Amino acid sequence: MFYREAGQFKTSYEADQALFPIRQDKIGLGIILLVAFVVIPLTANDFFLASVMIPFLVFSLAAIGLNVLTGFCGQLSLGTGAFMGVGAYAAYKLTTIFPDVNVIFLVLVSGFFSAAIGAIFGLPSLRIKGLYLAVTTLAAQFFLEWCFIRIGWLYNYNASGAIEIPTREMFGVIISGAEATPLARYFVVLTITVLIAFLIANVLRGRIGRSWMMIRDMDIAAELMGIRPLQTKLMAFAVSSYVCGVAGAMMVFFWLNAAEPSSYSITLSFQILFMVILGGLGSVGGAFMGAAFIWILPIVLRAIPNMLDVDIGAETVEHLAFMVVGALIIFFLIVEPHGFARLWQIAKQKLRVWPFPY
Amino acid sequence: MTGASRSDPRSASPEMALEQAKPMSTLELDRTGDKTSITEAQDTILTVNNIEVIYDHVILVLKGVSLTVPRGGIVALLGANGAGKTTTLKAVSNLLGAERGEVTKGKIVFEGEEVQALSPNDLVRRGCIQVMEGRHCFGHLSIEENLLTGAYTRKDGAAAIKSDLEMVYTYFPRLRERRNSQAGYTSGGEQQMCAIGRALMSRPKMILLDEPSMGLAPQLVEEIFEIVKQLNDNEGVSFLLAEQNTNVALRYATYGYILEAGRIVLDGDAKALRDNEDVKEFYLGVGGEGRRSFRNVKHYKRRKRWLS
Amino acid sequence: MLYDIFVDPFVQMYQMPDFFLQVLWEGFVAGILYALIALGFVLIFKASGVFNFAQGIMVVFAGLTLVGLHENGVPAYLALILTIGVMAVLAYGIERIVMRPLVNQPDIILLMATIGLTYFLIGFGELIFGGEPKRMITEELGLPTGSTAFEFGERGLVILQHIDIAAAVIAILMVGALAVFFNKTRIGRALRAVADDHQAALSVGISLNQIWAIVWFAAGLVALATGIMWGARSDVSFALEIIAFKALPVLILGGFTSIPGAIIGGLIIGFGEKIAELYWGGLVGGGIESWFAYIIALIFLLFRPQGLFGEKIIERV
Amino acid sequence: QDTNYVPLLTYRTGPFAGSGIHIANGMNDYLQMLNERDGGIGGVPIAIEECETSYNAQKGVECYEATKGKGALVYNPYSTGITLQLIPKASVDKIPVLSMGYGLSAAAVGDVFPWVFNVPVTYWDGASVVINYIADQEGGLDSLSGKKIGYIFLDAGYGREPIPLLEQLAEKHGFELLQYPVPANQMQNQSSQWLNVRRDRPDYMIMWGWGAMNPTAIKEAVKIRYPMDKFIGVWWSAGEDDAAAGGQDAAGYKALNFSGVGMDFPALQDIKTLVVDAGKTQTDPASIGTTLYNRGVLNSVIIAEGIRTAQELTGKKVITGEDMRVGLEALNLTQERLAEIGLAGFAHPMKVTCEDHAGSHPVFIQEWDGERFVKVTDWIEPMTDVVRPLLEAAAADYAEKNAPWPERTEACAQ
Amino acid sequence: MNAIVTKESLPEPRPASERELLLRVDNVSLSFGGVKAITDISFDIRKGEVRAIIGPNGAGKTSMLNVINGFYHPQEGTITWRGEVRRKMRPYEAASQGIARTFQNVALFKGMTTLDNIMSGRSLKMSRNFFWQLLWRGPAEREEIEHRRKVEEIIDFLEIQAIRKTPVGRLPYGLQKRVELGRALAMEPELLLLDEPMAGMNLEEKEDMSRFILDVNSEFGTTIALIEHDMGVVMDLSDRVVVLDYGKKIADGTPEEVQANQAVIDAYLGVSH
Ligand SMILES: Nc1ncnc2c1ncn2[C@@H]1O[C@H](COP(=O)(O)OP(=O)(O)OP(=O)(O)O)[C@@H](O)[C@H]1O
Ligand SMILES: Nc1ncnc2c1ncn2[C@@H]1O[C@H](COP(=O)(O)OP(=O)(O)OP(=O)(O)O)[C@@H](O)[C@H]1O
Ligand SMILES: [Mg+2]
Ligand SMILES: [Mg+2]
Repeated sequence: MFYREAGQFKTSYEADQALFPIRQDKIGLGIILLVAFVVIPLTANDFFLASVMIPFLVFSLAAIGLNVLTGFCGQLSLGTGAFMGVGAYAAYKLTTIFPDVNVIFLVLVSGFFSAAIGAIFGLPSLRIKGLYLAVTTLAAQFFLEWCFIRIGWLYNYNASGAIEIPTREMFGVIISGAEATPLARYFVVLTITVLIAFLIANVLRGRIGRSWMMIRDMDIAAELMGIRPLQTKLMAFAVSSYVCGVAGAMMVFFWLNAAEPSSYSITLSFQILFMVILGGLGSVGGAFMGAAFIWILPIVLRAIPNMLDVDIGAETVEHLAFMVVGALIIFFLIVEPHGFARLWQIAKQKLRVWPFPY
Repeated sequence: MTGASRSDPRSASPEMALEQAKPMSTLELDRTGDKTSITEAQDTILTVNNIEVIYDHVILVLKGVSLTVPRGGIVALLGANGAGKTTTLKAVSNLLGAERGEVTKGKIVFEGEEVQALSPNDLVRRGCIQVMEGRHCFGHLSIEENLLTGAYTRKDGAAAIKSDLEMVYTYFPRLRERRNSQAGYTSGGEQQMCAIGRALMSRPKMILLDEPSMGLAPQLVEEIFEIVKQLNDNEGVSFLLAEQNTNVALRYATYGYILEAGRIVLDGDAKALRDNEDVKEFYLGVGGEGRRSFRNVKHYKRRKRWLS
Repeated sequence: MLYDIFVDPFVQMYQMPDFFLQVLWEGFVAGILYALIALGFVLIFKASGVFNFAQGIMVVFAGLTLVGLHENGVPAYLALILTIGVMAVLAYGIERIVMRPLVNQPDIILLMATIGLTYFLIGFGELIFGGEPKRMITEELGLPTGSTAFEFGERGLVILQHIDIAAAVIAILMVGALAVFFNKTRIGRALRAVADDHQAALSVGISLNQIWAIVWFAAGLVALATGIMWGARSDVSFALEIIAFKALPVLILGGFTSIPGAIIGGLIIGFGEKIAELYWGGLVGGGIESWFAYIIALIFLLFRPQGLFGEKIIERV
Repeated sequence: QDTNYVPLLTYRTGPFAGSGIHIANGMNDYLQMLNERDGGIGGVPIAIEECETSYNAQKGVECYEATKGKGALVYNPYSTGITLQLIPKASVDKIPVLSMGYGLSAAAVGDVFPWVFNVPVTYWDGASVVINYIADQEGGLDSLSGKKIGYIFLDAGYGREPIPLLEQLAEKHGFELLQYPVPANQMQNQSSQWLNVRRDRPDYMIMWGWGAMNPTAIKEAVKIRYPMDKFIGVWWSAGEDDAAAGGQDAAGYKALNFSGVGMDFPALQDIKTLVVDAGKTQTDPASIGTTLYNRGVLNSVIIAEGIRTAQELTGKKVITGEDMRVGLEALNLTQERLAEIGLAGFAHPMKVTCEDHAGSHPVFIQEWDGERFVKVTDWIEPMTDVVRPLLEAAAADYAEKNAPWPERTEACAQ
Repeated sequence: MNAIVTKESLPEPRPASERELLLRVDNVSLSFGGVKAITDISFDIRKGEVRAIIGPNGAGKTSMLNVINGFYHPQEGTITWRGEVRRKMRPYEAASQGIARTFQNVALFKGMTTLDNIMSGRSLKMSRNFFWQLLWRGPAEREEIEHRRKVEEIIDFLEIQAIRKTPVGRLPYGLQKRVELGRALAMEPELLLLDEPMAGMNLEEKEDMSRFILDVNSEFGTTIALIEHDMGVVMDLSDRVVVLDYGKKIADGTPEEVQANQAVIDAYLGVSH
C-alpha cells in the first residue's frame, strides 16, 4: 500500500542512477536525517548522546570503512582495529605538532596516515587470498599494536602509555577533550560520518566501486576485463583504511577521550567485522544497521533487568547479554545470511506485493 | 523389470524408443490435472503432484507442476531458459533447501512414499540421485576420488565399487586418462563426464539428469544418451532429464513434458511431441524443408506463446 | 648493530648450548601446543570449509567442564568421561541449530555464525562456571607432573617438564589417529568433498548432518585435550581463548586442510618465535612474540599462497 | 528514601575476571555490611550498583555515562585504561575518581589533580619499596651496585609505569635493570620471557602483573627453578589464586601488600555473618580474608570514610560528588578510627592532604608459604624523596600535554 | 539496432585468406606438470572473420583462448598481435589491447546486477579519477551516464531489458550467458573470444545467440573466435575452423573442408554431419 513504486517513472539515467531512486526511500532518508540532526539533539539526554549515539556513529563509520574492503572488494581484514589506531595516534601526534590547527581538519588528515599503512599491508593481497589474507591483516593488527606500545614518540612518552585528548574548540564551542559537551561531540561525529558515508556511497556506485566488486566476485574475470588487481586492491585498502582511520581518530577524540593501545586491539577488529557481516556485506546502509545491532543491543539488554526491577548481578546480566547477542547473531544469519540490508530489501519487496504473500 | 509390468500406455518400453521411424497416429495432449489417477500406481517410480516452489520467501518459480516418471521410463523435461527445469529437479532431489528455496505446495512421491521431508542423502540411499547442472565437481579431489564419493552411500563392498569404477572408465575413457588430476583443473567436458560418472557410481534406481549434454562434444552427446539407454535397458534405471538438446532428448526419451514459466504447457509421448508442429518449429528447428541455417535466422521475435 | 644482528646470536648459541637446547625444547613444546589448537580448526575446516572461530572457546569450555565437574565432587576419570559426553551433546547441538540451516552459505557467513557461537559459549560458560580461573586437575587425571633436569657440561642444565612430554605424546598420537581417519576412510574423502561444495556433496548422498556432528565432536575432543594441556601450563580461564589466535598463523602456515600441516606449522612457528624472541627480540625491546608468528606465516605465504600443505587454490576459467 | 549512591565499576568476566571477582566482592560486601549493621553511613543507606566493565575501556566509559547522572559519589575504575579516561572528566562532572593504588601515579599531586585520589600509595612508591627491601636483604642500598634486577610486567600502561623510577634508581644505585615485557595477548604463554630470565640470571625478579598473567608467571618461575624468595610482586600480584598456581613449589614468593591478611578482624566477621552467611552476596565464604578480597574491603573503607568525613564537614547527610571530593581530601584514617570500625591493623593509618592525594604510605611484604600468605616484614616506607619530585614532574608534564589543563580552583578544606 | 539486417543483405565478405592478419599463434606449446594441454599449435585469425575452434573434450580449446588473452603463459611459441610479437603479458594488458572474452563456466560477477555487470565491461573506457567519483555530481556522473547509454544499447540489442536490475546470480543459465556476452561486447573489443556461448541453450535461444554473434561481427566488424560443440552452429557461422585433438592441430580450413576431413570425423564428429 505505502510502498509502491508504480507510477514513478524515471525519465533520465540521472534519475535512475540516483542514490535513492525511489521516492519513498528519499522521504525515509529525509526523515532519518531530520531525526539525527534535529530531533535527537533536542530530546536526548547525555547518556544517550555520549554512550549510544556517538559510539554508534563512530562504529558505523568504521564499518563502512571495513565494508569497502571486505564487503565490496572481498578482502577479508582482521586488522581494522589497528588501522583505526593508526588514525587515532596520527591525529594525536598532529594535534601536538600543530596545536592551533582545527582538530576536525586534523582528524580528517589523520586518515591519510592509516591509508598509507593500510596500503602497505595490502601489498600481499596480490598473492594471498581469502582466509589466508586474514593472516596478513592479523600481522598488521598485532604488529601495529606492538608499535603503539613500544614507540614512545607516538604517545609523547606519556608515563601512562596512553594518549589523552586535549581540549580544543571550534567557533567558540569546545568540541574535544573532557569539557566538550556530548551534544557538541555528537554534532561533529554525526556530520563527519554522514559526509564520509555519502562520499563513499558515491565512489561505490561509480567505476571504482564497480571495479572493487568485480575483484570480489571473480578476480580472474575482472583481470581478464582489464582491471589491474593490485592497483584496485591497494586502492580499496587505502580507502578503507582512510575511513577506518578517521573513525579511529573520532573514537578517541570525540568519544573515549583517552586511549590505550588495547583500545585498538583485535577485539575492536572483530567488533567491526560483526557489524559489517550482520549488517550486510556490501551495503552502506547495512553498516549502520549492523553497528546499531552490535553496539546498541547489549546496552538495551543490560538495561532490561533494571527496567523490570529484577535483581540480578551485573555480571549475570553481562553473561546473559553475551548469550543473547550470540544467539541473535546466529538467528539472524539463519533468517538472512546476507544481513539486515537484504532483510530490509525483502521486507520492501513484501511491502510491494502486500497484501499478497508473493 | 519385465515388459508386462509396463502396461500403462504412457510408459513406453525401450523398444518403442527404438522404433523411431514409425509415425505415431495420435497426439496425446494430456493436461496435468487428469493424471492424478495414476500417481499411486505401482509402476510409476516418481510422481510430482502440483508443486509450487518459492525462492527466498518471495520469488515464486514453479506454479503448480505435475509430472510422473514410470518405472523404467526416460522422461524428458524441456523448456526455455529459466522455465524452471532445474528447480523442478532440485525440488525432487530435495536440494532446494541449500538454495533457500522451498516447496510450498503439492507433494512428491518416490516409490510410493512422500519424500518432501527427507534429506537429500536419504533420497540417494533410496536410489534417486541428481546430476547437477553446471558440473559441480569437487575441485580439490582427483577425478577418481570424485567418482568414489558417488559410492558414498553404498554398502555392497569394495569389489562391487571397483567394478563400477571400471564401468565408468569404460564409458568415459578420457576420465581414465585424467583419473589422478584434480577435478578443478580438468576441462569443462571432462568435468561433465565426471559428474555423470559420479552419479552412476551410486547404482541408483533413478537418475535426475540436468543438462547432461552441456559442453560435450557431439559424438560424446550421442554416447551419453546411449549410456542412458543402456542403463535403462539393462538395469531398469529410470531417468528424468532436463535437456536443451531437444533433438537428442526426444529421440531417447519415452515421454516428454514442456515447461514454460513454471508451468507444464504440453506433454505427451516423445514421438507425439516430435511430430508436434510447434515443437518442431521451436525446439527441433526443422521447418518444412529440413534444418534451418543459423545464418538465416530472422530478426524479429518469434516466440511461441503457449496456451496454458 | 650489525654484529648484534648477525653474529652475536650465533655466538650465544654456541657458547650456551644447554640454553639453546632448552630454547629448542620450549619451541617444540609451544609448537605442539599451538598445533593442538590448530588441529581443532583444521578438522572443521576440512569437513565443511568453515573456519571455526569457536575452537578457542571450546577449549576453555571443555577444560572448565572437566574441572567444574571435579570441583563438584565427580571423580576425575568420571568427570573426563562426562565431559566427553558434554562435548558430544555440544557437537550435536551445533550441527542441529547452527550448521544445518546454514548449509551452502558463503564461508564468511559460516565464520560469522561460529563467532556468534563463541559469544554464546562465553556467556554460557561464565554463567555456569563463573569467570575466575580454575586449576587444572593434572595429577588427578594421572598426568605426570614435575620435571627432569639433564646436566649439561659445566653449569648447563636442560629441564624437561613431564607434562610437556605428555602433551607432545598425546598430540602426536592424536594427529596420527586423525590423519589415518581422514585419509584412509570413506568419511575422510566425503569430508573433503563437503568442504569443496556443500550442495554437490548433498547431491551424491553425503549426509552433512552426520558428518558435521562427527567432526564437531572430534573437534570437541581435540579441544578437551588442548584444554587439559594448556590448563596444566597456566590455568583454565577465559583468557585462554586469546591463545587461540596463535593457532591462526600455524593453521595458515600448514595449510588449512592438512592435519600433518598443523603439526609442522606449529613446530615452525614454535621454534621460530622462541628463537627469534630469545636471540633477536632483545634488540627491539622484546615481546615480539605477539606478532612474530604472523610475520613468519606471511613470509611463507608469499611463496606458497596455500600454505605448506594446503590444497592448491584452484584458479581456472 | 534518601541514599548515598555509589556505583562500582567491576569486572567479573573477561580475561581479568580472576582478579576482578575478589575485588568486586570485597568492595560490595563491606558497603552492604554497613547498610545491614549501621543502616548505612550517618544514617543514610548506601545505594550500591555494580556495573560490569569486563576491564574494557569502552564499557567502562559506558558504565560511567550510565551511572553518573544518578548522583554518583565516586568512581573506582579498577583499570588503568578506564581511570585515564575518567581523570579529565572528573573535574568537569564534579565526581572524584578513587584509584586506590593504581591508575596514574602523578594523580597524587593534588594541586594538579584535585579530583583524583590514589591513596594509599602509588606504583612508584611501590617500586621504591621493593628496591628498599632488596637493598635490605643485600645489606644496604650500596650493595645493590652490580646486581641484576629483572622486571617482568604486563606490556601496557600499567606495567610500564614504574619503569622510569626503576631506571632512575638503577642509575643511582648502580644495579642493572632487565625488562621482560609480557604482551597482553601472551599472558598465558610466558615461556620466552622466563627463558630469558634463565639466561640472564637476575638476582631478583620484580613483577607487575594482573589477571591471568600472575599465575602463569609464578608457574613459569617454578619451572625454570628460579629462587622463589627472590621473586617479588606488586600488590596486584598478591592474590592467593596467583600463588596457588605454583603450589608448594612457589613457597617463598613475595608480594607487596597494604591491606590486611586473614579474616581476624571484627568488621570481616560482621561481613561474614551479616552478609555472606545471610546469603546476600555471591561471595564464596572461603575467599573472605584473601588478599584481593581484603583489598576490595579496604577500598570500600576509604569510600565509607570519605563519605563520613564529607558528612561531617558539610553537615549534609546526603552528599554530592563535590562533597565527596572534600571528604576524600580530608580523609584521615587513624589507628583509632581503624580500631573503631573493627579493622585495627588492617591497614596503615592513612591521611590525604590537598597536596598529596596518595600519601605515599608504607606497605609491607607478604610471603607465600605454600598454602597462604603470611606477613613477613613490617611496614616499609617508600623512598619519598625520589618519588615525590618524579610525581610532581609527571603531573606538570601531564598538565602541559593536556593544555589547557584547568587550574585548581577547589578550595582546600583543611 | 532493431533494424532487420540479415547476412544476405550485406555484400559477400572477402575470402578469409585475403583479409588482414589480426593475430597469429606460432608453435605454441603449453603443459601443466605432466599434462600437455597444447602441443606446437600454429594458426591465425584475420580481421573481421568468425574463426571457430573445435575439438573433443579436453583437446585444449579453452587453454588456447587462455593463452591468447594472457591468462596462461605458453612455455614455447609466440603470439603476434597486430604485427607485434607479444611477450609474456598480464590479462589486463590483453584486455586493454582489445581482446575480450566470455567463459565456459559462466564467470559473471555474481553479486552485481545485469546492468552493473555490463557496465563493468566499460571500466577500461572510463577515466574519471577517485576525487571526481567522490563528488559524483558533475564529470563523474556525466561520464557514467554517457557509458550507461552505450550499455543500454547493448541491453536492447541482447533483449535483456527485463533483467536490467536483477542480480545475475539468480538468472537462469542461458540468460547468464547472454549477459556475459553483453559484458564482453561492452568492451568494444577488436577480438572477441567466445567459449561455448551456446552450451545449455535450446534451439530458439541458439538462434538468438547466432543472430547476436553475426550482428556483432557484421555491424561492429568485431573479429570473433568461437568455441562451440554444436556443429550446426559452427558450420553455419564460421568462416574458418581449426580443429584440435589432444592438444594438437589436426585440421584447419573452411567449414566444408573440415567437415569432410576424415581425421576430424574420427576424432570428433563421430558421423559426418
Ligand atoms: N536461488 C535462486 N534464488 C532466486 N531465484 C532463483 C534461484 N534459482 C533460480 N531462480 C529463478 O528461478 C527461475 C527458474 O530457474 P531454473 O534454474 O529452474 O531454470 P531452468 O529451466 O533450469 O533454466 P536453464 O535452462 O537456463 O538451466 C529463474 O527465473 C531463476 O531466475
Ligand atoms: N591449469 C591447469 N592445470 C592442469 N591441467 C589443465 C589446466 N588447464 C587445462 N588443463 C588440462 O588441459 C587439457 C585441455 O583443457 P581445456 O580446458 O583447454 O579443454 P577444452 O578443449 O576446452 O575441453 P572442453 O571442450 O571439455 O571444454 C585438459 O585435459 C585439462 O585437464
Ligand atoms: Mg537449469
Ligand atoms: Mg573448454
